[in-house]
Amino acid sequence: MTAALAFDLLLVAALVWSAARALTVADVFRGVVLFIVFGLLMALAWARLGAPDIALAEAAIGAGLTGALLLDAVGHLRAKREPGP
Amino acid sequence: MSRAVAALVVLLAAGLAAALGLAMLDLPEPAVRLPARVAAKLGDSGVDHPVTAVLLNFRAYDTLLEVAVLLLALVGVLALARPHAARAAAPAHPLLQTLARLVAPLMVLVAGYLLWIGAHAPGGAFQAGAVLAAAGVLLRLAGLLPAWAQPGLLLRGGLALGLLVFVAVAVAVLGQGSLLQYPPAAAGGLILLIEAGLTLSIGLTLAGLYLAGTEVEP
Amino acid sequence: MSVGLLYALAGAALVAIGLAGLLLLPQLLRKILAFNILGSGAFLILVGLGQRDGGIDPVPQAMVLTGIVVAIAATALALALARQLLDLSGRMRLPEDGPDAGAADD
Amino acid sequence: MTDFLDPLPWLIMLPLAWGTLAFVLGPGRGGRLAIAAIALQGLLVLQLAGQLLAGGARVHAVGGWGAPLGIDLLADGLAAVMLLLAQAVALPLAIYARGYFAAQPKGRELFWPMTGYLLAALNALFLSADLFNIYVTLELLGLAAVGLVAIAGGQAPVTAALRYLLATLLGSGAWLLGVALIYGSYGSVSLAILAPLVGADAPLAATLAAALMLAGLLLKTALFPFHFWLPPAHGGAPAPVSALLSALVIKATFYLVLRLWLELFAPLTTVAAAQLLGILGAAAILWGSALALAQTRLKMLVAYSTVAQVGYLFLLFPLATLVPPDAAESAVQGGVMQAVAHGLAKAAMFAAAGSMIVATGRDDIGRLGGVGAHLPLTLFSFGLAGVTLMGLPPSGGFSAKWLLLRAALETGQWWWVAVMIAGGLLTAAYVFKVLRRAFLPVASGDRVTRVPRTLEFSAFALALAAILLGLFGAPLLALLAVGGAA
Repeated sequence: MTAALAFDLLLVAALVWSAARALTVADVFRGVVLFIVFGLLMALAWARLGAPDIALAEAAIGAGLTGALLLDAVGHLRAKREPGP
Repeated sequence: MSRAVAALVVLLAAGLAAALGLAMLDLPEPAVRLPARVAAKLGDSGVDHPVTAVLLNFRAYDTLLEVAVLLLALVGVLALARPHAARAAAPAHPLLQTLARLVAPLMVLVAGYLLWIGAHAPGGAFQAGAVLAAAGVLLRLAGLLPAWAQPGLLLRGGLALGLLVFVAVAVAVLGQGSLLQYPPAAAGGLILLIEAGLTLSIGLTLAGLYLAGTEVEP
Repeated sequence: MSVGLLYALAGAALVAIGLAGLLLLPQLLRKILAFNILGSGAFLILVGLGQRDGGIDPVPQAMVLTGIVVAIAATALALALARQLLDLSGRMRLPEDGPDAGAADD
Repeated sequence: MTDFLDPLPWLIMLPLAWGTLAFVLGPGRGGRLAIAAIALQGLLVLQLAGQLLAGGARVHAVGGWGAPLGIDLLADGLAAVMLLLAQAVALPLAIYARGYFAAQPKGRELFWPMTGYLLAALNALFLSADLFNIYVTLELLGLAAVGLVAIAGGQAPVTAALRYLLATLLGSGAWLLGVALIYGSYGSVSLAILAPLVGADAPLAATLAAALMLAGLLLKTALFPFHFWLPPAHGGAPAPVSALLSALVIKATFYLVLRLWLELFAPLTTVAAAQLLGILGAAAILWGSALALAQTRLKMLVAYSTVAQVGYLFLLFPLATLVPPDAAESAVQGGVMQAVAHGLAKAAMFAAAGSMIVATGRDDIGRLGGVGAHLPLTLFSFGLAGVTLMGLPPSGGFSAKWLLLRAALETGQWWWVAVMIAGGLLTAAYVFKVLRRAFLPVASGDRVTRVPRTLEFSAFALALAAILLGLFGAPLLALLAVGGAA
């Protein structure tokens, strides 16, 4: 097994894991943080696929701006104190 | 939702994944090879980065509609934002403010660089616009920018500029050919013109999605 | 197996996770996360299958760039609606009963 | 084609431009601009129809590249009929909307930009010959429609908009997945390139893609049992929005189902799948009509009526799949005629319902007394639209159901005839439920106010058009026959 393949397999596993955890972790805030991690991992995946344009856009828009919007919504939700997943 | 329904949905999702996987492992050789066609026509596209050539020339029409989708989303967000008086900027940590004052101009420079480099290398209007928007979000977080739910005429013009320039170029070339058929000699310049407008408008729109959306608190 | 195909298969898994989440999770923020995960999976399949012979294909790459912008547009609108619902109802989830249930009155 | 006034690109660029300009002009502005522009779009469609009848289907290669590198616009008979419907419904509704929002200002601020994008998305979708480009038009259409549902605010509309948004996003997600599989299989997303490549021996990926895209479209078209999102969204939006959504937006995804079924995926269609679509259609007719009859709110009644009428559209599939060409042609004509007739009639019905609600100040079928006396033209329009939905002669609805009936009898599938007759009777029941209440005198304590004349006349124009369609449907069928599958 080459190092590149090992890296790809690890990255794929991390992608699937972070996606699943983002949806299932008990606290919504942590779910959003995991989603941002997922977005950054996606950016890595795009780099591995030879798509630096998408990697840039994913990091800036997919993880960055979407993350900012989601975090703000969580803040708003917490201000209203709604519990639960 | 009952347990039985949940189990059924999980089964459905797993079945879809399995079917997708099976389908992917049994694909024929594609009959059409677009990368070769892109490479063959790259010289006529006005740029030398293939992704930018697809995005702003070969499939520029997709991009035009996509810019409309983005502006439309902002229109929707604005329609939902209650016309409360713009919330006074929250007091932020002075360190964050200093940082924002330093970094924001730098980000504008980076955006300009990304826009310019997009013709030859990864980058372009969307990435540049995203960086501009990030600068806006940072300034907002530092409390240096007010939220806006009701943009004034100048701001609305800025938001619409990219799409209007794109549409204007698209129809201006109709006299000599089809929609968005740039004359080969002018293609590079026209693409840069469109991208410049788009960078500004995308930056404003993306920032607006945040600035208008985050303003509901009375 | 090529890199493209590997990521396309990962995309299939993400699609399944996103689909299940979108249908099952009641909280709207989770549904929005799930929709984004589903979309990311579809993007991976688009580029991954296009590049399964190991080359670079700029056409699906450009399509995904378009798709990412469309996705954030949809996400922003969904979040704005969800916040509005939170402000109006105090909850960030859709009422459980289907609309047909209350058909006779209301 | 190097014609500056070629209608194809202008039909898409004009609404994009006026929608954007309306946004720049500011909240509530742009109505007059919109009406003028839609009238111009109508002229362009007429010009296009003339070109098609004279010279056959037309392609416009955007960017001059041509498929598969570039994106093609294709105008054939089916696309032209849908374009005609869209502008014919949009023009009276735009006039109606100006009057409506003058009387009921809630939600008027950003109505015009969103409507501009909605029409641009519709026209772009009808003309697109590229699967990924259709994805972008679907998203533009979906977000515009959702935005319009939420435009007036309030808990019920916002909830309805969210439900609608999630449904429509899931639908486009399925479409995108299908596009990815198709690109992976064939290396192209152009309909013209793909059509000869997809055969009965298509790989699993293509079959899966077809199933995913079809499922996504059914969800967006609100075919039973995917109709759950439609009644609150169409019933809760401002009346001009309800009318646009019921008349046009769900027709756009139906149009895509039809196109894929008859053209790209025709080699993959089976009798079993066609029968399933027909059964879902039949269930929609009966379930939607029964629930319409059970409603107490006028706009919800009209919305459930849409659920039912969507069912008729899908009866064409069992009647047109793997049957003799004559019957198939008749079935497709019937289905398209139904789409047009329902579009006109339902726009008229929602417009009339909106006027009644403005006049009585409430959305309650039980309190419609006095409408017959004070708004006779509006009630007449509602009744005329009802005649079309019931399928009585000489309306467009009658022509549609007649064509479907003929196909059913020619192919020996009499059970669809029974469904259509039952649906017609139920439709009559819920239409008369409204008419009967409206002819009662004003209840004590209630009052019926006047509504602007433009509201009454625009609804009447739509209802009249639905009737005239039955008398003068032949040119439309001639247009439909241009260069397409029908």
